[in-house]
Amino acid sequence: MAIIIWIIQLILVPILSPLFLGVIRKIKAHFQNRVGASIFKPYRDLWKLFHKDEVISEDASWIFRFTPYLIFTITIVLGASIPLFSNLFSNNLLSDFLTVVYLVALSTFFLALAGIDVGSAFGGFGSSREMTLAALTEGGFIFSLLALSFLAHSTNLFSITKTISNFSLFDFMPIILVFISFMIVMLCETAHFPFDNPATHLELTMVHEAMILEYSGKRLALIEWAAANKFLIFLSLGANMFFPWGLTAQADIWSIVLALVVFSVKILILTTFVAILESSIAKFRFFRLPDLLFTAFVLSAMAILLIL
Amino acid sequence: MFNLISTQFSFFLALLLLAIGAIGSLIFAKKDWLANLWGNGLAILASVSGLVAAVKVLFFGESFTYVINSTLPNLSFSFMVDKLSAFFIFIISLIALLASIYGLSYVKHFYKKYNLGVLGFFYNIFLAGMLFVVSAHNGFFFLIVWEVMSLASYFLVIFENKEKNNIKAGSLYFIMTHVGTAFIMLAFLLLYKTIGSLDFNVIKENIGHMSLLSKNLVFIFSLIGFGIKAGIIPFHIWLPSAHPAAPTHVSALMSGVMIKTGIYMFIRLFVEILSGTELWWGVLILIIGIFSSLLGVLYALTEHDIKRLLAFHSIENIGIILLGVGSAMIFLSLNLKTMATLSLVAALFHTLNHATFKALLFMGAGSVISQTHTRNIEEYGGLIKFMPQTAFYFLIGSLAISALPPFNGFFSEWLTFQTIFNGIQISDIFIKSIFILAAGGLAFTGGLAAACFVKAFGATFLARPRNEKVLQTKESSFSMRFGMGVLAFTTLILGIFAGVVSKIILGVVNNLNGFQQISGIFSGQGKTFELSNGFAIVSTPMIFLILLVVLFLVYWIVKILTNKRKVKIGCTWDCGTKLEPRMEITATGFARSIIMIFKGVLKPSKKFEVEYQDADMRYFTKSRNIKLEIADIYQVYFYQPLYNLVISFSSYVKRIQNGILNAYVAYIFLILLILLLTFSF
Amino acid sequence: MYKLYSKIFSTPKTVIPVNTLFGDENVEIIGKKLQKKIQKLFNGSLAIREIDTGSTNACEHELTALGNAYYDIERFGISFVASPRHADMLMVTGPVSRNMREALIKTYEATPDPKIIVAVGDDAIDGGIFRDSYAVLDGVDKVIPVDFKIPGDPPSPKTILCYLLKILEAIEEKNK
Amino acid sequence: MILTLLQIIFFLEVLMFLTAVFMHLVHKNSSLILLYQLQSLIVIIFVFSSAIKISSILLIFVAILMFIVKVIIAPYFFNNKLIKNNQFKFSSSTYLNAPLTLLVIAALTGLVYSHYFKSLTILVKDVDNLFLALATILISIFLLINRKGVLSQMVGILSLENAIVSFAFFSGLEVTPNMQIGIIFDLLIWIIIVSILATMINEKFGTLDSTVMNNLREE
Repeated sequence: MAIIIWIIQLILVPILSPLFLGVIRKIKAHFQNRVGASIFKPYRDLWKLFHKDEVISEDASWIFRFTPYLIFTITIVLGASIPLFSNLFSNNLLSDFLTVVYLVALSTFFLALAGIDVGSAFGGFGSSREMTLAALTEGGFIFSLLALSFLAHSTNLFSITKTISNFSLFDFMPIILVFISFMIVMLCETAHFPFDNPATHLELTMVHEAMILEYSGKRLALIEWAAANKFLIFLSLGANMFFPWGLTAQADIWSIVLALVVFSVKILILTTFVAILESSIAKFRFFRLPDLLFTAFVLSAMAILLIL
Repeated sequence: MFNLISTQFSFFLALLLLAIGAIGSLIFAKKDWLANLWGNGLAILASVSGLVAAVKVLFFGESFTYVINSTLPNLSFSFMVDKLSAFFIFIISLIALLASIYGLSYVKHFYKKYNLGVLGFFYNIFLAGMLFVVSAHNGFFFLIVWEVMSLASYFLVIFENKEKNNIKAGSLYFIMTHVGTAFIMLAFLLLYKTIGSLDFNVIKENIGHMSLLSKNLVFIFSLIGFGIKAGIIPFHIWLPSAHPAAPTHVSALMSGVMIKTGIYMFIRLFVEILSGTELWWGVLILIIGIFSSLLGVLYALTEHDIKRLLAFHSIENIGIILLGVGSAMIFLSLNLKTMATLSLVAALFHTLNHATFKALLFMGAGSVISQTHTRNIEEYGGLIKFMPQTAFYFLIGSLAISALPPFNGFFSEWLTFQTIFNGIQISDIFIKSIFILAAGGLAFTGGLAAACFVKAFGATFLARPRNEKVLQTKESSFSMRFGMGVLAFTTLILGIFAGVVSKIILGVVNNLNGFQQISGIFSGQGKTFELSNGFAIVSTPMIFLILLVVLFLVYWIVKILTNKRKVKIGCTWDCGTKLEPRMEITATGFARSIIMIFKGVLKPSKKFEVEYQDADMRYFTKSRNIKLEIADIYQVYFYQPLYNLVISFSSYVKRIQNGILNAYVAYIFLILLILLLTFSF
Repeated sequence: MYKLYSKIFSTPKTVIPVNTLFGDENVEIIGKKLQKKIQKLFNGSLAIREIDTGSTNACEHELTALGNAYYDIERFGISFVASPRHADMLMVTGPVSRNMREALIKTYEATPDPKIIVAVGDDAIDGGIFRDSYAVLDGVDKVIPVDFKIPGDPPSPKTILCYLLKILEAIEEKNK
Repeated sequence: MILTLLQIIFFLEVLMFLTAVFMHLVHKNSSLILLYQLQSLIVIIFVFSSAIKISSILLIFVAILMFIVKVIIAPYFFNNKLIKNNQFKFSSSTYLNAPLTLLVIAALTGLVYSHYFKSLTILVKDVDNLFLALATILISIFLLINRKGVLSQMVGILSLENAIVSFAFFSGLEVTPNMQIGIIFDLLIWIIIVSILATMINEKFGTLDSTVMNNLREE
């Protein structure tokens, strides 16, 4: 039975992530009174991109060719090592929150290098902005997960979900602070409003998109898929770490199905929240973002002081 | 054969070989290649025997003490190589071995220009000095050897004396190290005055009846003295100018290993000898650590001279090591021995890691400079197509330094994070907030270091060459690549088998005199590394393995899925404009956004100069240039006023020299009378 | 914020062209057929990159109108993308002016195969009102191979939708 | 009235003290050298008496050697080498006029005899010899400060050396032969060098007055 859970855990993130991307676009379309593409369009996009040829610039080195595979692998590994629908494997070796943070940093590092590699002005700009934001979010990211690990006296994500799930509602106050700071960090890492507009065509405003302007064909598919995976990973981190009810401990069929349903409901709520946010506020000017990121850091630092 | 030769023999063999190497290279100074071969060859042999000695002490625990007492009253050439000094001997010999291999061919581009005998001589003396410094066990002998090391490194810094700013950097370095040595002397004299002997063991025994005031004074003096050598923030101004001036394999040694002697003495003196540490000592070192790491990485971001950038990163990593040492001292003063052991293990592990990846990065930078003959990152670009292997090793170095998973930087930063998390759980609110600041500092340092090395690697190796000099570059020679290859491999091995290495370092820490019976902090059965209080578990080999396996799988699945697809080589898409090299991102452009964010600290300044065709008609400009600068606040607010003070005081004192002979004799007479009077009371 | 939401939810969905209301069934039908076509050929997602080679911006207005709430080509799986690398179809507008010629060629080479080149508007087809002027190269086919043309100066969004369908049918015959 | 040995030594010590005082007052350099000869004679007698006391032949030989160097060679150098053939125009000008120098000398001796130095009494019982020797040391240093002429400063240093030997003798430090030989040898070299120095100064500056060298000071 555990093998089934293990397989589901491995493939859940790559399978579901394009779906939630489609859901976000659908909700945003409805906000713009448009019908919008079907929620399965991202799957078709990936399928089409996998069946297209590639044009790679002659200035690109092996890093440009190798990065999509590495980034996709990291998202798969991360997907398998964070609590999604069951916290059965508590001794998972990869689910220490610092490992998660630094694996995300590794994927950003290589994406930024690939952005610079082709030598276009937009790629360089995109990488510079991406690395600036990544550098500033790391403080908030580590501190928000650190606050939770102090609550649970362990840095293992699975055991955090276990301990927080049987918390009484009263000492939830610091967790709300941490949740706000984690939301800010999540929005920044997955390149959503107010940090970066994923659907922009104006190259000068792009942060994440600018780095992948040069990719085409199967490499572009991998990068798009990895971005979707990363979005789902952060959503599930946000959902399962702060509202950890509904994670099964048993290994029978029904409880798995139930857990999956609860998981997708929680993720849907978060995606609607992100979509609403994207349709209601404007993108911030680049030099106002550090203040937002420092507030995230200070919020979680205060939460730690409250918790300990 | 291995346990045939005793550690004592191999250690002194190393020193002997270095001495022979030094003298030999002077003798063969006439013929360049022979001097080079002799100097570096002997250094290689010496470091091999040094490695043997270190390994024997670390694994088989045969530490030895050896005393030759001399005629002078309290100078005794006493060596004591316990596990801590063996650990540092291991680092020194490892990096010296690879630096000498690298130096064999790097030095070729000095052939006609400079005297290689001198380089070989001072290089070997420098290595011998460092080996002595970590094994000396008598204050007086330590000072002599410390001086030898500083002087040798001074001469190495001003080796390329054709450029005048090397000389300037050398003199600044000379003054700063000797100010440091003065403070160290003060500390030792104070120790001698209260305890009566300069031998470290004697001092260690009866440190008890040292008054608190003198202990604090010793702490302050040695903090300043060794801090200058380690390059902590307020005293770091010599480091970014001195390290780049030296030839690369020497600057790799200097910033990889020499500043670690400061750390060695911090641990030896504060943790072991002055065993009753005060709380505020640890807090002070922690705060210095935070400032050094954050400001170090910020200044590194503003640099676009590749070796200065790496030198600033040494300051940053020293800051991280000091975080470990500072938290260890805080735990010691609250006598939480287990946490102190963990933080010391973190500090020592990061020392080892920093030595390896910093030397690797300097060697990479050196081979780039030896090909392009300039240190300015803006004039590189696209080097990965001309020097693929150097680029690959530099990439591994930058991954390791920005603490990214499969490499060794990650584990030591993970360990330092664990110690700071332990610190946060202390009840006292003041210390907890300091530790939270430290954790915040370390988190931001990690992020900014990654940004800085994307800039350094991207601007140097990727995209198109930004000037034609790059087109003639070719891959560096075999021994340079071999040196870098071995170092890159060690960073990977240290990263993967971090559990095993940390157990050895635990043995080193337990060997210190306050830590004999502490064990069970963490259990690392080779694969996983788990803190005994169950707080955190990580297994570095698993990360590497899983990443590799999944990467392989993904590659093959995608290959099968899309094998019918062709890959066409086109030119970079840039909205259809004609793309010249000037349009790609440069190092200054990359870091400009971060500099603007931290402009309060860095105080960037921008000056426009516009030159018009003719005076009255202001429309057509002939040339327009922008000067971007970073204000060096230390120079302006700390060193310049100090300098003016000293100058004004000395000009006041100068009036004594009025030229009259008799006046001088009168001064002597007065002093004699005063002395007679004072001592007759 | 509240006013924005109330305005969004109060405006009736009818703005979106329900076939019966305006009798634009051919738009809808064309839309449905188009969707099936795209479904089969590009598996439901067609990325268009629009290139303005000196056009009078009339065709651009029509193409942007395709994306608004009334026509909303998104629902049929068509989307405009930022870079030719991500595109399947290049829609070229405007009589190729002299200094846009090189940019057009570079964009053509930057688009990965299989790609479709569509000349939108009379200017793009044969230079339109600007034909034979010194600054203009009279039409896109003089510079890059054009697969399909959409006449009209400028063609209305509905005609563009209709022609897109014809284009995809033609491709279908070719593929069989 | 047989004078006991102690009284003779005390009398010689007073004589030495007086020579040091008169060095300040005398104007002609030749008399200055004469006073120096007298002083070194006294010191040789001291060394001779200690030689007899500890009856080491070597010390006697050293005393003779001292006699040769100090009483014969040194004055020979000064007299005919410097004064005669170079016709030095000696100026024995001093910074302080005679009464003031005497006042300073009195102050110095007063200082030595004041309570500050009573801790010296632990050294030896006949303390006044010791004080006198100390006073001669201070006075001969003062001679160096006071005199402008280079030659008189040289004699000042020689008398300082004599005073130190006498102080050592009186403070009970046994006068070991090899130390004395060392001193003598050093003195010999010193005299040769100083005389060469004096001649060079004379050629360069024309006079032996040390004030002329004030402008050597670099700005």
